Amino acid sequence: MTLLELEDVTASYGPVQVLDGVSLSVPDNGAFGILGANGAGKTTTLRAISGAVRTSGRIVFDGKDISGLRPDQVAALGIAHVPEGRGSFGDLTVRENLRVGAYLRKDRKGIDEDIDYCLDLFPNLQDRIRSNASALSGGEQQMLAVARAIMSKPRMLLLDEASLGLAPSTAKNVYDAIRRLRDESGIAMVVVEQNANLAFTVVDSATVLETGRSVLTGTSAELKGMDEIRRAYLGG
Amino acid sequence: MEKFVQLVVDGLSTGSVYAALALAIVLVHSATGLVNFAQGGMAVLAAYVAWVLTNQGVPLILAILASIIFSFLLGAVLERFLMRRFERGDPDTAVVVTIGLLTLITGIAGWLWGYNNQQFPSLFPLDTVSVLGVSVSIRSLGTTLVIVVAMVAMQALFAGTKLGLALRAVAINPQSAGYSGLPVERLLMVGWGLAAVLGAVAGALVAPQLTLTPGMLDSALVYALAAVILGGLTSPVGVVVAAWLIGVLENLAAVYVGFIGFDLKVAVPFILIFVVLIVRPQGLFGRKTVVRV
Amino acid sequence: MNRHFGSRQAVGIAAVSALALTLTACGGGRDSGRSGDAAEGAPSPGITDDSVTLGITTPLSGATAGPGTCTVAGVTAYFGMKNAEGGVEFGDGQTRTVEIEALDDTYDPQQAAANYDSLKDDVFAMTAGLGTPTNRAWREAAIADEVPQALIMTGDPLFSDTEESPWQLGFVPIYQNEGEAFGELLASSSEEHRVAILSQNDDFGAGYVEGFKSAVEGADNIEIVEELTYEATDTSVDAQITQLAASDADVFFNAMSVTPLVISALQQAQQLNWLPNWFLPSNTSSPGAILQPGGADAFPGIYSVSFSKAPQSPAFAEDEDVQTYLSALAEYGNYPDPPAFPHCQWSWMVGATLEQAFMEMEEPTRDSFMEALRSIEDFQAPLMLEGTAVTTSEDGQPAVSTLNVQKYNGTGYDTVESFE
Amino acid sequence: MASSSKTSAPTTPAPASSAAASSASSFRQRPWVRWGAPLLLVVGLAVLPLVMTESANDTLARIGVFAVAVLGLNVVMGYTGQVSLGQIFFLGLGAYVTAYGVQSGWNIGLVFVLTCFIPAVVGLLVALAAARLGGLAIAMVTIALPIVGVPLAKRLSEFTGGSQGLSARFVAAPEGSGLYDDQWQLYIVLVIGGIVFLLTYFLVRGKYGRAFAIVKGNENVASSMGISPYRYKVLAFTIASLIGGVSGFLYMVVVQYTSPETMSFGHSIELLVAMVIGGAGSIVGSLLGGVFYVVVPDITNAIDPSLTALLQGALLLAVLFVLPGGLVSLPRAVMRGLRRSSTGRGSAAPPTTPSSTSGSGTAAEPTETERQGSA
Repeated sequence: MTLLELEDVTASYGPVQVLDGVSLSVPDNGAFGILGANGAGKTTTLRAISGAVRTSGRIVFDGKDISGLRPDQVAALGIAHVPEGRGSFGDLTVRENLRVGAYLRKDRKGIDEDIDYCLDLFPNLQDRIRSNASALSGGEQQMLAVARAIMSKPRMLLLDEASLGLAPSTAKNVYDAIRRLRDESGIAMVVVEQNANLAFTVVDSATVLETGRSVLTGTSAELKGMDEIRRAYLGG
Repeated sequence: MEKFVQLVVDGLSTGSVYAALALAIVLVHSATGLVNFAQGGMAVLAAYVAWVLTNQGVPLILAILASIIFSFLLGAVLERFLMRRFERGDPDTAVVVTIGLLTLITGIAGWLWGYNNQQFPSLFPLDTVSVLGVSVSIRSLGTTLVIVVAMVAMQALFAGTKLGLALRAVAINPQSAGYSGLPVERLLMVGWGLAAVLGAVAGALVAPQLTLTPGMLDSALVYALAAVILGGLTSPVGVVVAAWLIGVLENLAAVYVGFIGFDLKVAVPFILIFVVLIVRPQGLFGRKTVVRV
Repeated sequence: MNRHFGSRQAVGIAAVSALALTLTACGGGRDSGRSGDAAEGAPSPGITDDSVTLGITTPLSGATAGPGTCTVAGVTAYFGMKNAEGGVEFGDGQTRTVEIEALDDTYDPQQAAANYDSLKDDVFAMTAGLGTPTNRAWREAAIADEVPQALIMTGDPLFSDTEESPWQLGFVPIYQNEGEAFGELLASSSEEHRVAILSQNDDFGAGYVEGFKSAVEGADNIEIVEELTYEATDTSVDAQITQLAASDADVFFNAMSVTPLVISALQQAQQLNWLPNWFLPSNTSSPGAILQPGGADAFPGIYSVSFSKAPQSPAFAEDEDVQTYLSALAEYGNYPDPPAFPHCQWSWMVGATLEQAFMEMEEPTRDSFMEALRSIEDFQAPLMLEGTAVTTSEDGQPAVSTLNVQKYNGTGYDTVESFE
Repeated sequence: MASSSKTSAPTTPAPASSAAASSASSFRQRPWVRWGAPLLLVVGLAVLPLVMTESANDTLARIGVFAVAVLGLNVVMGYTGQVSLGQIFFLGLGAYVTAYGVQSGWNIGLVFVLTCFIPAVVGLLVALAAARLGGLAIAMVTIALPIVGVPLAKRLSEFTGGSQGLSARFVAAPEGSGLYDDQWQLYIVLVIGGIVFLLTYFLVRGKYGRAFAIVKGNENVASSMGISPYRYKVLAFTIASLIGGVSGFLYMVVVQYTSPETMSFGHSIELLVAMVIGGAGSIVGSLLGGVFYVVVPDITNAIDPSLTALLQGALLLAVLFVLPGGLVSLPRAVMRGLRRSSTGRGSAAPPTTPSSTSGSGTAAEPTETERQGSA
């Protein structure tokens, strides 16, 4: 079942065209990867889905055309965006960050349960629950960003470069937790990741972007098998 | 000794005037990340609205309520149609825009109501209570009380409510707030509206004492800003305490420190800011924070 | 970056050239710009056979806009009324209407000088502007250009010194005179008095105090027990009042020019139960705007000096002068409510005094005007109190130098001869 | 910037406008234009005072005074990123030093050196303390300068003439020059102001300017590059104070009178406004800021003197609403408008600079289109 579908989506910043007709479809379970070099338009694709950039073309989520909606309207439909750079609320505590993530929900009890779930998923956050987010390490902030997204009980998670700027072992921890989340929660995921090796630890299928177009789509196994993919993105 | 205590009481009363304006500045800063120089001008405009209504025979309390509603709308409209264009840009430009807004609002008030001094009726009687030889006016007590209530309400809003949390989140990182489903634009309008409401209350409180003129709050603005910085930008309790501290220390320094005297007492808040911020860069009560002018 | 700068440079050049062109284009002839070489007897700028234009630079916005607006409103209303009656008959036989060109200087000396520069070629004389620094900023230029700076609103004695200021004349009494008048009254009292002084920290406050002290110097019954200052920008003078109250003086000489501060000073003194006799300057003693809201009834005596009728005072409610004045102010001066500042009345009197000079001047020249202006004797201008008059022939004194000391009677003022 | 590598827009710009743009840029690069244009400017400025009216000369001279003051502010604020609300104090200080020196009969050269030196030293001392603070705190400490400066000037009435101020008319045109005073004054302003502008131009384009920019961008980065933010902030502030002092000298040349009102705090705010309106961090912007500072009150006075505040506020908002980058960004905005209309693609991105402070993100792509979906 397809949950999200992009059809010939274009986007530009001022005069610069960043997306030049991206089409892809994301299934309603598991994780879908977007791979590509720096500047290929991966982040912009996620921002297009979230309504953070103006686009043309069609973006259909759960049978509804969502192009032209504001980010908060998109979020209200069940798409949670973990932005590149983590988007922490630096002056708020970890707990307050999580409560902001749950802004759209009214079920107090459920929120408390989900905070506990997040702290179980990311035990590092447990000790820092009263700290300001700005005092966290990069890895902890990334975990907080994912946790904040989960707090909205989304149907789909957009994950942007979760490993950026992290030490390899920290990055692996983060992806381990993401994999656990994928298996336990049933939330569909779109994973943007420059480190394709890491990406392939969670995604089932993926598309490759080049200069704003999707040039190749396939399952993880298929893609990993292709020479050019290996050469370009897998360091071998 | 009696004089000393009286000077402290006088200082608290003056400090409350600064605090009233400072609270509104802190509110809009907490909710949008901006320092709004026009806050005082908006408060004056609200006071004129109330004054016009009382002249039409509307009871004072209703007139003030009407000016509060007017202010909320004014704040929201200004955010939506003026400030929004600058919120993402260079913070210096945004501050200059609020300065321009202050000039414009003062000019509008002068145009509509002239620069004549107008008497604004007081909410509180002009009586005095005497405690242990120290006289305190009911008006100062009432003003102080309202300010403490406003301070507590604001502290509660930001610390304890979902709306307060959302306002702060939007001020810190609007993009991320949008991704979390917060209606960013509406919250920014609400933030400006609430700050304007607080400003309207401040205007109604201090107008009887300062008499209503278009520039009524201009000289209080600098003190209010000083209190905001000293108290730590994010803390309502902090700025009120800072405003009182400024009022009291100014008086004591003028009377008891010979070379300062009444002409240079205006230096006191700035010396205080300097000393405090060297020791505690985040201000008296502030949490360490990323400052966006 | 390089290219960027290139384009900015180009903008700069373009901007400067455009500006230059505009300035050159709108400037008019060179000769008119450099003054002082007009032929004898030829009309001065700003005057024709049927009209004369006067210039004012005064604060119309900013902190002193209140009194500043009044300085324009009064004289504009006066000549508005005269123009409606057909104009003023000048000494040369022509009847002219009088136009006012007022500019806002926001109490900034630099802007005042600029305003003067832009007005001087178009106006016959400058008049009525408020402020010591703003008038001083272009005093020397006016002397060099031989442009009258007549009947201005400052009590700075410099403007009344004919030697130093040949083209100037102040209108309101110099500050020293006001302080002195009250000092003399107090010194003649039969009782001992302890005096507390609060003054504005500038030439206004200092002038009052200087005049007061010179009058009580050598009087055995007067002791000055405490003396403090405040800044015109202060939001409160409560602390000063508290300290002065502690001196337990029975006379309070309060040289203050800021309306709200006078009101709150009156209130604070009552709260402290300090009830001395007060002295207030002429510009902050309005019964309706200051004394009633300040609750002045509580004090044994509020003294002030004045030469003009107070329009809010019930004593003058039926006064013909006052009624003419208030209706002209509303009709021609764009000032609908009774003003809280006496500057509106003063400016009205400036209009009447100018009219006197116009009626006497025999040639349409600035020289002739100054001559006529300096030879007015004992002119009872409208709104003037009995016993005061405009006399311009006395060197070292402004147009008004006679003052009545008055005492507040709960609604208005009565002239007093002795301190009771 | 994620997408700098691909610029091939689907619709090519209209050939006419692109040809015009490229010919314009090559025109600018020709050597005789590069040298000729500034030369023309110098010649123009040399002739201008002779042909203009007295009031035009006065206006231009006052523009020069405040353009220099705004330039000083730009050094510390526009280029180094430190909010200073005290610039008018240094103008006032320079004016007082000049007036006092002239009244005491000192040599005018010595007076000029002192008007540079004294404000610079005062600025240095203030900066040594203030530069330890950051952000708004530095704004509050600098705002104290004019606020305390006014009563201080009144207290030191021996030197300042108290609230009645000091007059000094010392710049009469030399005998035999055939010049009027206003022409002579304008020449002094043009020469001194021109030198200050030129020196500042070289300063901000050189090694120090780069260091200022790095300190402005990110103090941590600066430290890691071995650039002491503290030292460069102090330097920038001192230079700004010195330039402020020079503008005070020019103020006395043109206005010939100073009083405590000269340095009242409102004017400091107006200088800040002028800097932003002209264009922060721009030499030409400083000039345009000076124009704004001087010309706008004259214009609003000409329209309706009783509505000056209203008109000035409205004008300020209108300019920034159209040109958030200040007047200096006008040609860029016009070019963008032309390009947009010629390509016909309607992405109406507001011309704001991306915020450097929006949260903790290291956004890889511009954020300026953030809220467009609903705009």
